[in-house]
Amino acid sequence: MKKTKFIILIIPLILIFFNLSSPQEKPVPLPPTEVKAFDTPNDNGHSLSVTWKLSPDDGAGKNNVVAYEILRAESPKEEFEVRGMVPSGENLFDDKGSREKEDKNYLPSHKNYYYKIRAKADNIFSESEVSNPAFAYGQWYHTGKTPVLAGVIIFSIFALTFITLARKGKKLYIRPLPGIEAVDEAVGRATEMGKPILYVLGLGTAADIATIASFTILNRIAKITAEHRTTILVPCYDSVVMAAAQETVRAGYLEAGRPDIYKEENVFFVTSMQFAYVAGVNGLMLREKPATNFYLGKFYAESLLLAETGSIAGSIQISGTDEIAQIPFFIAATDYTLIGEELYAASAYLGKEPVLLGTLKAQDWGKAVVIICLILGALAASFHFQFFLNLFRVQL
Amino acid sequence: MNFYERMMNLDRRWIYLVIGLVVVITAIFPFDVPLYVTPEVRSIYDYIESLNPGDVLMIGVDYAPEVMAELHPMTYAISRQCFKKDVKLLLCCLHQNGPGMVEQVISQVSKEYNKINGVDYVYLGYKPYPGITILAMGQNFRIPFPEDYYGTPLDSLPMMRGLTNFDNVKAIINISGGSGTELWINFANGRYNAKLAIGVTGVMTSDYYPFLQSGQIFGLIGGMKGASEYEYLAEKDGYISRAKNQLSAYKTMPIQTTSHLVVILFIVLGNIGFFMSKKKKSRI
Amino acid sequence: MRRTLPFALVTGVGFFMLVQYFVPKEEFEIAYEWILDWTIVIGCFAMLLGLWSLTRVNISKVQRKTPGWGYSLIAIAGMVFMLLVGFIPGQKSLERGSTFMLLFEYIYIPIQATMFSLLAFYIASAAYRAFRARTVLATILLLSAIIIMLRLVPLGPLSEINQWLANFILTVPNMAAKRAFWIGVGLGVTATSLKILLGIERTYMGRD
Amino acid sequence: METFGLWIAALLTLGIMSFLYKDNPIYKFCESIFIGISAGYWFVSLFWQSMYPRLYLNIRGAISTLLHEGRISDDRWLYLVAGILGVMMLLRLVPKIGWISRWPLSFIVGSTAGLYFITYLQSNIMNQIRSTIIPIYVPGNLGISISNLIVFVGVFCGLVYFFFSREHKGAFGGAAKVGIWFLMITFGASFGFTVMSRMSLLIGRIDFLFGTWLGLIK
Repeated sequence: MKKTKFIILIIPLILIFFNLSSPQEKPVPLPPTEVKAFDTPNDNGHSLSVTWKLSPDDGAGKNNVVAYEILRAESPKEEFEVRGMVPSGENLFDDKGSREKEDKNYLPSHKNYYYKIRAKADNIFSESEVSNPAFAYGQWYHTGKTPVLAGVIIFSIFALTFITLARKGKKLYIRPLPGIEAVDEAVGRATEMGKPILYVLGLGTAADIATIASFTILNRIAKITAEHRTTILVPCYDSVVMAAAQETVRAGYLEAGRPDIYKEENVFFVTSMQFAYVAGVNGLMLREKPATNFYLGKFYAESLLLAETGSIAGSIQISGTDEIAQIPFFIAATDYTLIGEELYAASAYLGKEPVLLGTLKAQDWGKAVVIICLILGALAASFHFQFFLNLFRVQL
Repeated sequence: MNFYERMMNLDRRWIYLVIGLVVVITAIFPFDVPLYVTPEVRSIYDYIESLNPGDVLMIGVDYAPEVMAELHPMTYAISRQCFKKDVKLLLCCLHQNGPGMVEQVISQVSKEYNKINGVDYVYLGYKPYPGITILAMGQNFRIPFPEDYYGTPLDSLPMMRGLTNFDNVKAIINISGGSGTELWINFANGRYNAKLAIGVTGVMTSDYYPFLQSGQIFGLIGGMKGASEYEYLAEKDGYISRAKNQLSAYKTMPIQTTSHLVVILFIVLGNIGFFMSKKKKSRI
Repeated sequence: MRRTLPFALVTGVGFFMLVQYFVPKEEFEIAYEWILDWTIVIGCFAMLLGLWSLTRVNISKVQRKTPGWGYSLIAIAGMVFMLLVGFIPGQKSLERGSTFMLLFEYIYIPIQATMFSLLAFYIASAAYRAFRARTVLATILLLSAIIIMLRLVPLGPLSEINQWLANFILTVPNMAAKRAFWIGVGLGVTATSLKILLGIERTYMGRD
Repeated sequence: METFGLWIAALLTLGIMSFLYKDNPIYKFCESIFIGISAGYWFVSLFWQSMYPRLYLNIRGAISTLLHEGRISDDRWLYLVAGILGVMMLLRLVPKIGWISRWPLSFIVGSTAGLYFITYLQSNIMNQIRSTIIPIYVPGNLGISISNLIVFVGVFCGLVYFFFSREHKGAFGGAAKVGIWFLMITFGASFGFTVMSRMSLLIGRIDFLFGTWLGLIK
């Protein structure tokens, strides 16, 4: 017992002794060598990189290097300023400068700089020789993004091929989607009941592809409602979306040959705040009692608030979104739900235009390529072929 | 219309009423929930329990006020447990909006237990570039933090004597609301082999189970649920007390439990009604 | 003129955005930032359209004396009032403590929080009415939901098994399905964007 | 002010809650106020946060350099383009030349399409493929091998489910069925997970009504 107490007391004392005396005892580490400066690849031309050979006392020798400090100057004779620090064991530093002239971190393109590396051991350090001069310049192509470029090319080839094939009149099969097949019935029901149809585009803005995909569906549905002379109400969350939705619905009425019965005030703005928008749409559902509600686009927490209220109002409901967290609520509270990619496919289903079906086919081929990559990848990973994994590594 | 058919067509307002009443009644008359404590939370608690007076535990606090409700209870409970056991604390912060969070916890808890800054705990402060900071701390705490949060040089703090790097702390608990967690796992554990456990928000939880499986972290506190489990354990051993209102996460658990039970019950009842009314129909 | 030029604009801006992703050069970076900035400014102007639409719909309700026109009047009054308060000269409206923010805090916030909390009731009702084991799919859905919910219910020794199951669901099948879902959405977005860039998809532009 | 605000907040909370019973005049009143105030709030905050600093301050700055230094070359003039596009958007209100608003609309949609084409390809396709490439067989660790295999099968079948141009029949249909099972497990889990956070919201409101307002909960 006494012994352990003694040890508990003595150990800190020993440690204190060593720690206090260490600065005098620690020898200076050897400096790093072969310092090379060069332009940072794949950037906008305001960054330089520097590499070096580790100090012999980093991880070996006296093993006392804890970090490297990177210093920079405009000429070898000038005073060097500290640009950053990396822990021991690292031998690369990106000296990222600013693009703005006013910024104090500004690093101009096409101007030479010199570097020096300091090996640090607590309070003492040693410095390397001065590096070669290097200047920064911007690149025309980001080599790290080649995998994405390959993806763009492959996918575009698929799309163009199938669009051409479809235009030539090749028949393309598409599997049925229950949500889409219900559209005609849903519009018919509204006509019989003499009640309007409600189309909710969700909380997306015109800068969401899901919303734009929903426009195409809205256009088709507007056309069907115009043929049936049924009212379609489109409450909007965003003003730009409202403008586009007005054009879309008007186009649908024109295609049906009924521009005379189009009413612009039926496509209207509510508000751009999530729950206030929900309150407005819910009120609309309870007071106008639409026969059918469509919820297609981007939806967040309001999905269930809308769908439940719609079911209280006794409407048939068709929903679809690419927000995975909201799909369970749509499945629970609406009659038909388009899941993820099905939302993007729906416009092709309603239009049955060959070009749209062609891109659908391209999407399928995209999936086939992904599946092949996954199978090959699983094999490669099981047998430790790292190179295959690197094919998909995108550097930013 | 028989009983089951009526049950199937129950007005939804009855359901609203039931769930509302359950929440209100439980809120007014709370009770003790015998919480099941998951092994990943228990392992952190037990490990801190096994520490001796004078040992040092490190807490990395990387979160901002937005996720305070979920993560603050963890930091509070762990620091109270440590101080009560005379375990010393080393704190640091790698989130730009986090320094105030640490300050809030440590100033309050140290007062409760009469702990002295620099002797019983050290707060290193905040540094940007979390990755480099963690790597540098693995070498020596003094590289990224020559001074503590209050501006005192580390070498003049009694607790820091003999405390060089991760090798000298018993374990690191990272409580985080963002991507910093991965850096702690990759660098503190991956490179310096530090004993690491994490506390994260509810939505992040499932992403970190693989690290538990692979042994890179020895414990995981996930969201409000994990925080309540920890508070539950700490309250049992008297480290925190209900009377002093120190159970901010556990407090809501009775309501969560009853309301979840009610929702499950509704699913079950709905299905009973569904199957029974179908049976009746097919008989006719 | 009415449709060709706008379409040229879509393709031009679109292809520039596509190309700039691959070109790190400074000039491209700057142009990219300008485009994003302009989009925001256009959105600000469009907000006036929104306000106009909201006012017009409500005023026409008041004029036509449709049932509930009084509420339309209240909505317009609320909006106008908020606009007036928001532009009180000499007051920084968006700073804490301004009249504008006080209105926001005491009127907007509680209504919003309550609207949001209605979800708790709706979730219970949806569980009761919709989670019925009609098909295999529905059964899978409700079983998985129950397992996850049971984490919050004390079950004694069974808790351990349930916890294991819940963790398994979250880390294995959940992960797999989400990936497939995201890849599918990725292809859907990519295809739709391409259709827009090629001018196949242009319903949003209307028709003459 | 504090007490007054508290009472207003409490009454509005009750007004919205009354919707659960049925649509009623008090709810309609709260709803109208809510919509009106939110639209006003949105416009004012958008104006002070974006329109004023971006457009007004920049153009004013550019004009003052022109007047004081006589310099016309200033990046900030470029904001005029945005202003013109914005005004074109407003021309929708003039029926005869409403079609001009297609310009700014095309600008927004075009930039979105170009940007998302590439970002989704990278984040949703490339990155997801990369994280799904995992060894199916991990020597010595049966647990991880099995869970990796399930993940692989899940992603595979999930993708098969999303095929549109092939009939879901035979082995292909079987895989698609397994795929939708996986999706349903996820949706169920997501539902179960959300219950907790929604209940927290209700607890927050109940806490406000019975605690902050009435003082029944300590």
